[in-house]
Amino acid sequence: MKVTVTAFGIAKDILNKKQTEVEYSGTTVADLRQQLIQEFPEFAKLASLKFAVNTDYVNDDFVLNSNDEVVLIPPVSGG
Amino acid sequence: MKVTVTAFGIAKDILNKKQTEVEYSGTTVADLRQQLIQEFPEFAKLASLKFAVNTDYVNDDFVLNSNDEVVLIPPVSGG
Amino acid sequence: MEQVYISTDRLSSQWCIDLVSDDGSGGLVMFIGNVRNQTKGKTVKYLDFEAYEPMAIKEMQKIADTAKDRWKLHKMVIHHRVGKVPIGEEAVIIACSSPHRKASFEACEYAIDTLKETVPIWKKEFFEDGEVWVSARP
Amino acid sequence: MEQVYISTDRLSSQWCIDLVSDDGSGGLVMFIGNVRNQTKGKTVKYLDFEAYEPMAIKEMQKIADTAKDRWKLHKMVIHHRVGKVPIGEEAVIIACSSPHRKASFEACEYAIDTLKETVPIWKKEFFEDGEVWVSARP
Repeated sequence: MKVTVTAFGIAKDILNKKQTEVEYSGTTVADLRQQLIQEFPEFAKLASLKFAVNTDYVNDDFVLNSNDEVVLIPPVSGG
Repeated sequence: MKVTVTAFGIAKDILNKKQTEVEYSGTTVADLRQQLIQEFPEFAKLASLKFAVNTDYVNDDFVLNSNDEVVLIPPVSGG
Repeated sequence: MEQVYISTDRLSSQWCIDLVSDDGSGGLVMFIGNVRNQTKGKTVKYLDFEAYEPMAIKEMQKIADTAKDRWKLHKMVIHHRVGKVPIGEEAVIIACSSPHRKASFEACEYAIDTLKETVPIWKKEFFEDGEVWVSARP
Repeated sequence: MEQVYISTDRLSSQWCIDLVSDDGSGGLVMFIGNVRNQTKGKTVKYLDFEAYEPMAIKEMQKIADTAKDRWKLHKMVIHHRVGKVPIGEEAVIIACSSPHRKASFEACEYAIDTLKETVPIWKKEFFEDGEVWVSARP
């Protein structure tokens, strides 16, 4: 499975770019998370890392499609 | 004992004037309250009637002096 | 700095914000009590506020001092209008600032709750067919 | 009517007040989150906010809708600044109105608490000697 992920905040700094293609085994958000942490160990050091698909938060068992808009959501700090 | 009382809000309407002299037997606020209710029975129909002396709330057992600034405080409704 | 203030002129929320703002305060909470166009379904034309001013100022100051002390606020202001107030205009504005927003919320609510219990200010509602001193009767 | 709004321009508290005011609302509560000049004793030069805008707008709208429904508010607005924000200026303004002040206080506090948990906006603090994404690390 291959998806394009978009990153904000510190997640963008960890990827060192705004968007990247990730190829990983499996179909769920949990599988994608595992691959990302393997490639970029800094993700494991965040207070949290959530995922949004098509502008909604999704859980780890969410099954991704290759054309989904996948966004990495590190700890938010608005307000 | 004789004191001058000043009235605000509905208390002023009940007295039909801003200030009045009240002569009463006794020395406390409770005694004054009794005299006022006797002369103006409408005071008994208020939700509450407090007294202030020299810009502080006082209890019924407070002993008045004839030169005190005595003010009738019907239920407040600021805000 | 007008921490507590009673005026026949229209109150200014921007002035209240400016009075409590400083660069070290992260959380600012403001309450504005506006004159409503109806009470219990009956149309209100306007309100008229009367204050026993020296005592009202003293009681408002007590509220601000207590709130600042209890919630470790940076600043609090309490401004109250008197005289005739048209529908939609401000009867009271309370604003406070502190590094922590929870403190500001609690202090602001305490201030308006206490003002309505202790500050010697009275309002009369004017209707098409009469007028009434609010809360006077049980 | 801009109920939820994200902007690089300076926010306006008067505009927020105007948006939630109507003649039937007695109690208006507003929260202003200002940029503080220090964090844990360290001097902050300015903040920079980044938003995932389409989702941030959606989450802000959810908060406003939930608050309006749960506390029977007349209106609620949530305005958030993005980009570089100088010390003392507003990062966020939340205002709401209802006939009952207790509802307005609770709803306004719920809104800012929830915004800080769910809305995808990130702030970076800039110091003399570096910069840091707030809350990113445990």
